[in-house]
Amino acid sequence: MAAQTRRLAWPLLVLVGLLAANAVATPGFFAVTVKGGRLYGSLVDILHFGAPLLLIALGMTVVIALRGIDLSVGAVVAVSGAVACEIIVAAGDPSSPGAVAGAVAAALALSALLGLWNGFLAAVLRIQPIVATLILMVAGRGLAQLITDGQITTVTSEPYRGIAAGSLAAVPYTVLMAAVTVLVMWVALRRTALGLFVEAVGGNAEAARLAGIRATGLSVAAYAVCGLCAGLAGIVISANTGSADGNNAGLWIELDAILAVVIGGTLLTGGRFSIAGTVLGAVIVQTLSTTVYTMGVPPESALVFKAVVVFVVCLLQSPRFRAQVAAPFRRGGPPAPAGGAGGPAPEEEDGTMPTATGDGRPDPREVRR
Amino acid sequence: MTGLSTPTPAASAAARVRALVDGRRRFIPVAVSGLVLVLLFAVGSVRYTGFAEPQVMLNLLVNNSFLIVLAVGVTFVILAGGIDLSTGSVLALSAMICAWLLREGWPPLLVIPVALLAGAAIGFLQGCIIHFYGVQPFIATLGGMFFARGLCYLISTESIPITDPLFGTLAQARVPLPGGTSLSLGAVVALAAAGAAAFVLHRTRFGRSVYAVGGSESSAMLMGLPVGRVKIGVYTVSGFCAALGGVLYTLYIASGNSLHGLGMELDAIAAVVIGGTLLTGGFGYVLGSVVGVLTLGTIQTILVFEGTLSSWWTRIVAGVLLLVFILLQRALAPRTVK
Amino acid sequence: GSGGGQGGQGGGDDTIVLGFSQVGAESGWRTANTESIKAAADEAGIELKFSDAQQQQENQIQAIRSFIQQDVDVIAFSPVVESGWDTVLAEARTAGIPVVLTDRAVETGQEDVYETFLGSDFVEEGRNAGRYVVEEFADSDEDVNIVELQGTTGSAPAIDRKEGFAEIIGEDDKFEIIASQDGDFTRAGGQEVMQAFLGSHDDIDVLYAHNDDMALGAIESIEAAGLKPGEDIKIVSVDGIKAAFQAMAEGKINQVVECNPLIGPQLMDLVEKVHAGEEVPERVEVEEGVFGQDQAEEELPNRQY
Amino acid sequence: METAAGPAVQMSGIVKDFPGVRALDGAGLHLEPGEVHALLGENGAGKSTLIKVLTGVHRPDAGSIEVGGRPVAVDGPQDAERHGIATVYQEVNLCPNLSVAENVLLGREPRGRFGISPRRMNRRAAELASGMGLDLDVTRALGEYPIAVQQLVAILRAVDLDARVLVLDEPTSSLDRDEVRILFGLVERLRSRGVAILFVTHFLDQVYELCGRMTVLRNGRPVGTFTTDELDQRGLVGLMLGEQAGELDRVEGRAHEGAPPPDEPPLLHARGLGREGGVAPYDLDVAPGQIVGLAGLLGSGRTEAVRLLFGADRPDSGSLEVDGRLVSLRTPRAPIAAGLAYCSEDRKAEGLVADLSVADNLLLAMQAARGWMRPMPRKARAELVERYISALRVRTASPDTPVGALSGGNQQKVLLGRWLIMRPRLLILDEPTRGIDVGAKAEVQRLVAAEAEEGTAVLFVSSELEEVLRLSHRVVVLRDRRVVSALDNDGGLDVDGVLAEIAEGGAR
Ligand SMILES: Nc1ncnc2c1ncn2[C@@H]1O[C@H](COP(=O)(O)OP(=O)(O)OP(=O)(O)O)[C@@H](O)[C@H]1O
Ligand SMILES: Nc1ncnc2c1ncn2[C@@H]1O[C@H](COP(=O)(O)OP(=O)(O)OP(=O)(O)O)[C@@H](O)[C@H]1O
Ligand SMILES: [Mg+2]
Ligand SMILES: [Mg+2]
Repeated sequence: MAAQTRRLAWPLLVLVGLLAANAVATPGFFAVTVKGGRLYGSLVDILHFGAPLLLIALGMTVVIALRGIDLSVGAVVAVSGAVACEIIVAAGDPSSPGAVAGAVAAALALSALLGLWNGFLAAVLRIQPIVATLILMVAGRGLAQLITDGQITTVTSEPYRGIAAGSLAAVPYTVLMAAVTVLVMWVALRRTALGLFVEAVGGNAEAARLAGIRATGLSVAAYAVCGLCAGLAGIVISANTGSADGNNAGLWIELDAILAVVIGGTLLTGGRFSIAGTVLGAVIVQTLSTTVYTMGVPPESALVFKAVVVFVVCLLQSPRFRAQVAAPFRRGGPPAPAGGAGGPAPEEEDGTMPTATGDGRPDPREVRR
Repeated sequence: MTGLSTPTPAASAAARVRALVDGRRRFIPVAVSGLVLVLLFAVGSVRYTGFAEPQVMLNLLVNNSFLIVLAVGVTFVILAGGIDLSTGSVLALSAMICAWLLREGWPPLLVIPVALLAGAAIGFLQGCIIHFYGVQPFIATLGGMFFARGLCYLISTESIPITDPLFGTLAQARVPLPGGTSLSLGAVVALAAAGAAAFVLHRTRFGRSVYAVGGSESSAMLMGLPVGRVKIGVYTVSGFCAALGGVLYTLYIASGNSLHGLGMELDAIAAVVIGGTLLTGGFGYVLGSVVGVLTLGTIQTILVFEGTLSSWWTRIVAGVLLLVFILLQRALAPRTVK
Repeated sequence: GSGGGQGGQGGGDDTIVLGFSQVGAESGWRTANTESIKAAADEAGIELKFSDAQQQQENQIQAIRSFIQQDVDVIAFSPVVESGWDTVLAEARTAGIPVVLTDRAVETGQEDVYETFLGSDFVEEGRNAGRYVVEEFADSDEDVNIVELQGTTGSAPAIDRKEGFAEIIGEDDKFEIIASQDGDFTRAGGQEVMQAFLGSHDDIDVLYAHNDDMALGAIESIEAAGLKPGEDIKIVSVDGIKAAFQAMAEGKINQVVECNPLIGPQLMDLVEKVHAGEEVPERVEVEEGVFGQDQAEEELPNRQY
Repeated sequence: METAAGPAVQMSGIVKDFPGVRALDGAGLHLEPGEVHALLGENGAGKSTLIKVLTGVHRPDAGSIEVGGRPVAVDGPQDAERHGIATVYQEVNLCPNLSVAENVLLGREPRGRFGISPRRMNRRAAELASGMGLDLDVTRALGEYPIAVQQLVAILRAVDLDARVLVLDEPTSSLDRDEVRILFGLVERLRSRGVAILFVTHFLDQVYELCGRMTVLRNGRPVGTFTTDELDQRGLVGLMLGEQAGELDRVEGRAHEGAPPPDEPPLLHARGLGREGGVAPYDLDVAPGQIVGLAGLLGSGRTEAVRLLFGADRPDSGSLEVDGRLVSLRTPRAPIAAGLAYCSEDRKAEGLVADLSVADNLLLAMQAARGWMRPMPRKARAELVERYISALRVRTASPDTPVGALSGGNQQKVLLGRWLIMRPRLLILDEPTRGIDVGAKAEVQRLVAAEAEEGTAVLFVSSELEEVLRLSHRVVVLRDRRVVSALDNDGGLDVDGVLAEIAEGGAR
């Protein structure tokens, strides 16, 4: 576990760096006040707007740990929002909490079902996950638009808007919802044996099967959970604007979610995963977009800026890169390393590299130079 | 003498057929994809007038020439066990560079190599980041995707039309085929690229090493193969192909626009995977990728010919057709893919 | 008339076959546009072959090629982007099929590749929005701080509406655009970007949104910040969707510059004329207006989308 | 090949640290041209690490390497090949997706006019294979062959390199005696050509048969280099194992005394179990406390046969009863619930999850049986792990070390431990002693015998006939993927008897 925390230290550093840059650019950046009974400020915004991304990234983490991937989450976001809004609009009294609860339940159920469908294709029929979920990625948005008849459905329902706008003890519901989901996922995965099973199946599916783990069932369940998370995110996104946009809701969010998961240190090749890492990853991704807006990065350079930050995060996680960056400083400093015995300095710097063991991923299969 | 002898060929013809299929197991996914593509096309011909004309079939190649080139490049990467998300953006960047430099008055014969070089360079850099610093390919190329698209915006957010006469001539150039049909230059280039890729993959050490690295990177390293060169190589090839796709795209569309090729990287990856290549690497063929692109193209053509679908039904039907294709593929080739 | 001779459906009887290639269904505006065209075609007895390009130019080119292949009588399309149509338009001309453009024009080096263009002038829409701001603050001599929510970076409406707006407000240097970001034409985008604007600027006087959806999203953020949209921050946006008129009626939006998607009847009229070989003007403007808060209430029932 | 002056390889003072362990601590090696040199030591002693330092896979933290008398810094396996060092690594490190021919010739494929010529490549590979007495379809994917064949292919590849130094890290762990004979013949030929051969194995008989000198490592430190004449087996074991050597005596000879337990109703009762293209339908009964050995040649179908029992492959005929109750064989879950345990022969692909810790790997099957709702309490967990790590003498820095970082033999022990923890009623062991050292092998045999004594039934597959004979009450012989006979092992049976049965049994 120590290794894991150590690995997260670098992304954390980048996050701190981003926040610091913001604070310099916008003096009141860290200010958090209470407005209308609700916490208000840029930091709260990051968490609030990052909540859907985090929800999706959590579901995605499990799917990725099982060596899968889910490209359809964006479409599920759209479907979920569309279903909820249409049901509310069709209800006799859109403002009744009952109608809203029913609509949300229906949307979540459908999302889970869509996840199940992905799981069926990927885990039972063994279609490669990327195409298996591509089907829903393509068709799902069509479905969402079919539900909303291609329009942006606007709802005027206080309880529904409240899902995004409301707060408990001044903490926005959205943030609470994300926090609770993180907690639930953590308990479900780390306080039971599920996490172990997931890592075993993701690490070596055949070995896990022979050890008596129901690998197929687990994968199907993971896709369903991922669908559910995406559905929940869809509700949050839709409640946020009080509307359902079949075409644009959650557009490209799958890439951001995968990015968040990967920044958090979970490998796309399956196996070990980190929930804390995913949370950190999602916060970084969201901070990144907020930074673009608050620092006034022109839209045409925003993408280059984003790319640079992504590269910095990744490279900082590489011990070899750190060593190379540090080398000139170290050599320039007065206490020069005792040379002579072990060959030239740079080689020694990355001497731990070949097995990648220095960085918490001691995998003999990944012998790399 | 060691008990390792393969069982003598069984007498029955059935067994012999099985043995024949057995030996060519690895071609089954490609063959099946091709078969299903033909089926799909046949259904289209029965359903729509004017569908079965030779030119419609050739137009599949013409309309998808750039995607074929993209998919060919991505095939290298996926075979080596990686993934490349930057191709769509690099295509846009290459098209953008062409349009921009032409507007600046550069000679077209210089512009094309520059664009190709830029694509290859981006691929090379991604490869270096992936190989030397152990960054996961998905992230590194996602970063590359942002970066290349960002460069497009920096060049110009507005569309730049291409008015160069040479580009015009190349774009209009047609290779006549029997029966009054013809292929565009782009399609010919795409087919040539696919042929060259197949040659490289099967007949050169680099190509075979690509398969080896995809099969098992650590084994390939222990077998003394130049893993680093292979990994960096495939991303360079992919970047180059994406840029070439961009040049073909400019021929097709005669302009550079920063929004070109949005999401095309997914189409390319999907085409490769549909063609039977395993995302885990080490298994697949360029031919499969071409079949994959043609499949996506056929689906698109069917949607166009249908002519009554609303926007959302278009999407749903596209998804369903993809599903049908994949299920057929699955049903016809059981137990081929582990 | 119908060229070619491959025995398509178009030539024989006298129903006109129109091939229409739509950009996609990326917004409510677009959907209304599609609906209007479909309904009008129905009404006019024109057979419509409709194809959705899902925002990709190559799909649109493919669709136009297939229209040529299917030998339709007239081709119409809303180009995804402005450039890159020369080849396929030339093919249409060779096949003798007239082309009508809708929504936005194309840039082309060639002459006479299309018959006519029916659509709005995005630059003019931007100017109209600018004129509102200039008028609104005509009496004030303090600086006016404007924030702008742009449409998708690189898209034609975003570029043109920005340009037109900048042209008008540029005439007086008390107007300053203090922040301008990509809100992707969506409510969620508008909301998130506006929230960030509010976090980094506390002296915003005007919000100019390139479409209504972003303005509607931004209103959420403005309200969450404890400000009154339409009063503390004046809002002007483009499009004229029903929800925007609703908000305007509630006083949350100050001015809506209409960009009318209901071009179906005008389009069918043109198609018939073109098919009959009549002269048509090179450019036909869509009928659209500019609405303020005082007209909102009465215009609201007329809004169809 | 230049006639190198001085030693072929000279390594000295090699230090290599991994996080938490010092794998090598001043180790060295001196290889002369034209000698077969054994590198010996218990599991985790650092043999493979020393080899990987030699071939540049690991960079040493200190020490020097000379090849052919010149100091070198080997920069990876590719560079090692350039220096004339060919290596067969311990785990099979080939590409399962490529054909056998390609695996043999990758990197130096014969080229024709149009690039690589597959025809010539296949021909060349087939020649090489038959030169080694292998009759393989070289165009088939390597992954379709069992691990033993893969090991042979790895050897073929190294041999074809035409190197000055050939390193063989446990090449014989999966091979049976015929293949070993062929390999030895080959080694002898190379040796006489002046190639220096480094040979790692846990079969001491093979060491004495083949090698002139041997270097012994213990805990990463050099114990010494000896000629086979000056040190006998017993002394060698003493040097390898240090103070624990005395225990070895107890397992010399038969592992269990007395006759098989009295005829009880069989615990396991299989009828007509078979699989098309796999193994022909067979019957099998195993009584509680009985150890049944499976003997046969490479590819005779032993693995396939036991996999059916466990539901690892789905049989398409026959039935299995445990304790009179029918067990579903759709997945391994029902057999596990019925008290079966299966320790696969391919620990890398089917056994361990390399990224997970030793503790997690040990407890995986137990946890799967308990279900996800009931995680093991931390304390019980730690206790069990502790107990089995010490019982099996797993050398690991800590229970939290990823199992992939363990030495090959220690990995094997972890896999075995996973199933012993389950306290199964029927233990299926497929090559459980592959790659583990003499001490541990004796330990495993003792454990198996003890389990049987307590009433566990055992199915034991091993390529080592002596081992099968020493342990089992009954020996089932397979040939050409069918069961040909079942022999009682009541003292009258010896290796030659079984060999005869393997060769011609069932011909009746
Ligand atoms: N990649 C690695 N990361 C961490 N520790 C390692 C790694 N490789 C080996 N070790 C450790 O180094 C020590 C020596 O291992 P090595 O594989 O050299 O043993 P060995 O002598 O080959 O044993 P065996 O006979 O079991 O193959 C062991 O303690 C092992 O755990
Ligand atoms: N020479 C060979 N040619 C083709 N296939 C072979 C050969 N040798 C073995 N096989 C494969 O081996 C399988 C049976 O081997 P299995 O692993 O069951 O045997 P085994 O007796 O357990 O041998 P091993 O000692 O290798 O484990 C068959 O399915 C067959 O495909
Ligand atoms: Mg070893
Ligand atoms: Mg076996």
